[in-house]
Amino acid sequence: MRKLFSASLVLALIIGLSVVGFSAEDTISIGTILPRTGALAAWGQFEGQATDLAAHQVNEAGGVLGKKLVLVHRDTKTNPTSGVDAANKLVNVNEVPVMVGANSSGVSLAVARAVAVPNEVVQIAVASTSPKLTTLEDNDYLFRTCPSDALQGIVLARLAYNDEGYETASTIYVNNAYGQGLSDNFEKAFEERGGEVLATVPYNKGKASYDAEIRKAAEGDPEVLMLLGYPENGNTILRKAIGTGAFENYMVADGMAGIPGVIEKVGAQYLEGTYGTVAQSPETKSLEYYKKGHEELFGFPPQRPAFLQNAYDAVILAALAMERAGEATGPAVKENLRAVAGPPGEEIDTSELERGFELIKEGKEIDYVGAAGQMDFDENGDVVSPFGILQVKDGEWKQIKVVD
Amino acid sequence: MNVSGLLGYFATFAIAAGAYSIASLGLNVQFGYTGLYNFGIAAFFATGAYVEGIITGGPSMEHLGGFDLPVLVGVIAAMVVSAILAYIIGIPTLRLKGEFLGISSLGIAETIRLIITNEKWLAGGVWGLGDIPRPLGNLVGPKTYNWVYLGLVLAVVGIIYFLVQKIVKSPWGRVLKAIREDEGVAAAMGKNVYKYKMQSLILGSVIMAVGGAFYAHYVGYLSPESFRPLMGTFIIWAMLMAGGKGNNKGAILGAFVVWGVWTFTEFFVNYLPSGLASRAGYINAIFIAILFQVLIRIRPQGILGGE
Amino acid sequence: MEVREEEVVSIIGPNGSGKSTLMKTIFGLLKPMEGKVCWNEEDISGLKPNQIVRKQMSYVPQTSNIFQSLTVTENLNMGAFIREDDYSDRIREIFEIFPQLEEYRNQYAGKLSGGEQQMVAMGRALMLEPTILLLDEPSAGLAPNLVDMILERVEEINRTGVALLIVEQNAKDALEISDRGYVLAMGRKEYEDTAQGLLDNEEVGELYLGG
Amino acid sequence: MASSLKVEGLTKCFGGLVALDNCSMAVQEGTITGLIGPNGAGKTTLFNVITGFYTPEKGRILYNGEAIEALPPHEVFRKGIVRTFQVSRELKNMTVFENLKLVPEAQPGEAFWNAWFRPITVKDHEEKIGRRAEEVMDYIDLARLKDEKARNLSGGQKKLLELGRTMMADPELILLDEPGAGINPTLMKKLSNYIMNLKEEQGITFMLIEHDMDLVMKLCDPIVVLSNGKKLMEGTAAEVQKDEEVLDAYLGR
Amino acid sequence: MNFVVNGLILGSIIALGAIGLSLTTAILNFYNFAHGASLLLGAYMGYTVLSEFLPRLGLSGSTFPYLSFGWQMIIAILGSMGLTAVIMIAIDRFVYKPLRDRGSGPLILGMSSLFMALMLRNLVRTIWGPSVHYYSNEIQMVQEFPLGIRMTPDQIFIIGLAILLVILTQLFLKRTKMGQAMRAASDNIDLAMITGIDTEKVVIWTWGIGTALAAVAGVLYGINVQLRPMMGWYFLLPLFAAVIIGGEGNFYGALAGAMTVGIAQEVGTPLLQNMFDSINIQVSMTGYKPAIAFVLMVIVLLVRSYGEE
Repeated sequence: MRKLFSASLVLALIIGLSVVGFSAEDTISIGTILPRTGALAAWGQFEGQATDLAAHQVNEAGGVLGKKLVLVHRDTKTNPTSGVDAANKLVNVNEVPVMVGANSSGVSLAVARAVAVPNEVVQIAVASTSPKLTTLEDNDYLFRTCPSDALQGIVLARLAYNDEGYETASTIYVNNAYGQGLSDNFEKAFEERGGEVLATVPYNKGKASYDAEIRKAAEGDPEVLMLLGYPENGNTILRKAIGTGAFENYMVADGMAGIPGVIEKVGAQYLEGTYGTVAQSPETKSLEYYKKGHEELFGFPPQRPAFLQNAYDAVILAALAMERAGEATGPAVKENLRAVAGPPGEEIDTSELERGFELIKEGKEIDYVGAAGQMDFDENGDVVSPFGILQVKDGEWKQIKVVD
Repeated sequence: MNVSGLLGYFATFAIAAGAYSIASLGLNVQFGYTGLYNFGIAAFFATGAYVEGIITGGPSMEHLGGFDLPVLVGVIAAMVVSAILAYIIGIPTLRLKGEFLGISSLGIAETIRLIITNEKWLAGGVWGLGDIPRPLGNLVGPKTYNWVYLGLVLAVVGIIYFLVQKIVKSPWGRVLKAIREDEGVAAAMGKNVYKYKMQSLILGSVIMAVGGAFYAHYVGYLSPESFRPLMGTFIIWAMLMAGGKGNNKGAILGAFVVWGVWTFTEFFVNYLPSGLASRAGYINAIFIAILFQVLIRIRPQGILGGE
Repeated sequence: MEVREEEVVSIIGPNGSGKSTLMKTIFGLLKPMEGKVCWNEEDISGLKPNQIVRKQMSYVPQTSNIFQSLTVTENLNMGAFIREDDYSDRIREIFEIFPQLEEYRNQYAGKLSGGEQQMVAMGRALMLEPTILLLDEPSAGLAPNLVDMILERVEEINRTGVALLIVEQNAKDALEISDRGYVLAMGRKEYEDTAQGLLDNEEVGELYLGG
Repeated sequence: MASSLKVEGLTKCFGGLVALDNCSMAVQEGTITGLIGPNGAGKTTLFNVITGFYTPEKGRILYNGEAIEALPPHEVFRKGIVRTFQVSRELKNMTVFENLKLVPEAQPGEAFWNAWFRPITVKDHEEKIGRRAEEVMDYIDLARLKDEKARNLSGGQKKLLELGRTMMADPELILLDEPGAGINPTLMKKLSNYIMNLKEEQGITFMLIEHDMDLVMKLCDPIVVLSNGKKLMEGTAAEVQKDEEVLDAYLGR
Repeated sequence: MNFVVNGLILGSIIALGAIGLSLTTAILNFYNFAHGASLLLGAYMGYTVLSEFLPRLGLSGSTFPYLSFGWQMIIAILGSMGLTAVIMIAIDRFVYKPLRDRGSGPLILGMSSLFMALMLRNLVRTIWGPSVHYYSNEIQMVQEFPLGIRMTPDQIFIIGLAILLVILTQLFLKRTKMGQAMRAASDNIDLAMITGIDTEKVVIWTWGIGTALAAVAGVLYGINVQLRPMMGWYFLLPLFAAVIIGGEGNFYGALAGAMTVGIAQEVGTPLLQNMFDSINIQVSMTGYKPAIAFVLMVIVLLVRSYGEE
């Protein structure tokens, strides 16, 4: 055993020594734990860019506490085991006070319980919309910059029942925390309003066919099919569902709405008029500045309508909180996050970050208005965000309105 | 970066490697000593983790359990459930060619994953199972806690190593080895081959479940995602083959080495060109697969060699 | 030990004396530790079976010597696997030697009786028109009347100009159709004589039963 | 004398080949019954059927009046019937010592829990078995190879190890499949003495397949001749040697 | 009724894979756990031909009447068969053959192939990315046929092509010398060697045909549903179930097994659902479709294991 132990120790040292160059004295590190590979890789890589942009803009505005803000990226592989390990590396090796991520609720919860909370490191989830994050006993170390699914379910129900006048609906949802949560919340809200949900059908990723699911959802001829999933299988289900001709209307949630590939792959002609919801702010100044900055830094506009700016906001909020705390430690950031994120104080958007830092230095309060919304954290560390309603028009996702 | 930070990471690294090395020891009983092919380690690992989570977790309205019972009770329950599972899978396959156990165990792993994904009342389904306590967590502050838990895990690894070592060196283990070498001879020498294979399958699976149970406390939150074939089965095979099948020290060493390689290569993600960086996880898996192919070609006996 | 053109040579000897091993070694299934196998003065030891077949040698092993799940005709086709030319005449010739087989040409070989299977095996081996045919215990496990018939066929084959090397337990019958014979015991050649000479040799009988 | 092993109308086929054809024979208690016959006569098949490796299509096997044809190999062993294999099947990656210690029946240490909960009993028993194994190794001349892996033994040594295993077993009936093949004459002599001694002193019954007729003629009484899956005749060495039918079966006369 | 039709479609795809798996199992004497990866590679090779090679040659855009693709798809299928076969043969030469030559048992080879499957899957992810692809952006409308059958023209094409290939394969195995040699080798490889059959050549042919059929199965699945990196893995159990139910090395067995698995998966879930509903047990069966193949297989194994003693 002793031999084993020392062998492992040597191994650990090798690992450690290989991680050089991240913690020079004049920098402050923030970690990101985003899914670079695995099921949600399609989001993770773009969220990573959004955080890079945020760090870039913070540094242009003079940095945090007079130091350069540096991001350390780690891959969760969309998998809790790897996510926890990645977070452990960040917390122990890179000693970050704040982690931005993860994307999926499963990984976020595991990281919060196993790493962030016990190590007193602030974790700001960017796309974990499960209501479970609200109720987790987290000693207030877990925040998120995206709204809970509980809200989106209501928005979808309101859109379907009140605005479009559908009285019957069925859902097909991806069988994970995201899909099931949305479906449950939609069902509840839709029936409260007087509508009837005929069937709620879960689908598993990557099955040989989805005909059975579609057939089940079509029973009773619902007026609208709610497809609550991700493009990877959702596209296929949409195509199949359209092929059967069993449904007149389709609606999608933020897993698919606004994502360009969806229209391309399913076919614009079939989707014309389809609604989608997406957590989105009204056109804030921050959003414009973020889009502009994205074009400048990477040469192309943001690739997703949702969650990228949430990741972006998370980094900036962390930076502001550190500035206000005067030190880069987890407990200090936790104490100051709400203060910089919400009222009272002067509203600051990302184009005026420099001024924001100055105000903090002067001891004045600020209220950050992010690219993804107001970003006012409640007592659970959640934000309430408005939702954008999108519709496919002329083969493109068009935002038709924003609801609170 | 400083030494204490590195050591801090080392603690968490070693906890994960420790949990995996328990599973690797279990596989060693089945494959290393008896020659049984279990391609469904994830099933037993997941069973252990979930049962532990249900038994020791805080009360919950959303799924079965949250009985808030002591860790030991959870571990024992995990062992019992996985033993039953192993028994069920053993009945149709252990009298037949070895491949059938392999294929069937692969099937049971997928089925277990379907159950924990679909049955919300049982294990939270896709919501996962949260609120798994940290054993001995109230004794020390959070900063030193990892070391305490590491100690606990290593102690368990030690105990299991000792117990397994004891039993494979006993006449019982001798029968297993005889079965591994030549079933016909073992039968001709009066050994009930089916019974011993079943005992070995169950013992190994029970050990895997213990590994799963300690993994559950390590992550604190369980979701079906953790028990995909790569992280639940392949990696453990690679560990045993790297360390040396039929060698319990090898099983443990292999777990640390492979887990080390796995996490170590991840540090390089930041140096990769951004196009490839987003695919690094896949390249990592390819690397594990190639490592395995090279191992069975050039050093089938593993680092330490078998008995 | 040698076999000349167009002759029939039997190898007899008690169980375990190495007869089958010798066959397998000649045909490249086992590697000799020492010594050589020569064919037409060419060293063929170390060649693979499918190379040896090209030297116009054929071999009928003692057990599992037909493809059970193939029809009789397909078995014969397999025998001619390396032939590129049209071998339908040869199939007809084989059916002339083994008329029973023609009846069963589209039957699965595994469904035939033991004697018929043996014929299929020999027919298959003859498809290549070999100059030498190695037969390992062609009569093993067959009823006595079938044994006679099989050995008759062997003689007939020999008349078509094929040299034969037969390993046989059934020593008397085998020697009766042979030109010469060898007696093996404990892996060594003990006697070598003309067939008749061996048949008359008292000691050979003793060798079997240990005196 | 009570009939120890009785085979009645045994039939076993492999595909189109009939290996055993309505074969009946008996082995009397306390004899060394030799089993001879040409290749393919069904001798080894008979062993495999008796020891439970094959299930016969037809027929019964009675051991001390009890039907054993449906028992699996390990239960046949427990009835006191032990066998060796024609081609030695040593446990390659285990030492000679381990190969031998494996054999004895009802070892407390072979029960799953005992290694943990009754280590002293197990240890005592191991020592006992160990001593026995040392004796056997001395006898078969393998003592100096005690800790050698069985794969590294020579062909003859493997054969001896097979024999050694049966000595470890405390059997009533031993089935030896060509014990003499590949063993040098000195050992062969020792082997036959040993078989004689076992028979005389411990009353063990033997059944022996062998091609070395010297050995068979010297040891066996009676000798059973198998041909084409059937018993051809049974008699003493002298009777068998004189029998025309037997000579025919061998030489095809 | 429609469940049966869906089962037939799935069954045809499984059948093409299972025939190949059955052949390799019998001739190479090991269970190739990477056979699902042949489907996967086949599907992606077809995709590459269709969306990379052909457009570059300026050959794209046509569609057959009623179908969602044109003659390019035929080229893609042929290309995919060839490319996949070449890759798998190369893997056999460089990975499995050295193991075989060393005398490794079927279990070691099986394990090696299992890790090969892992590697190929991740290779596909690395090259083509993790997300889903389609051959065509057209959506096929379901047509009504007599007897209440509803299916798309593409699906008729799938069943038709599968039947055609099954017949061609059977003709190949029956009528050609190499086909007979393959059957001979799967019957008795030692005897095949003695007879002068170049068994290495047979092995190469076996890989070629087995994986080419699997490649087509992959493309057909891609036409019917989608292309994704996990598809090979999800087909593994149904493939094994089909081969085990049908008996290894048995052409018609594999066919029957595949149809059984395909139809059981499609018909079984609603059937069980009705059963559970009628006795008021609250279970949603749709999630358990993949488990049905597994359960069938275990039942067959159970029957066999009691036959063994």
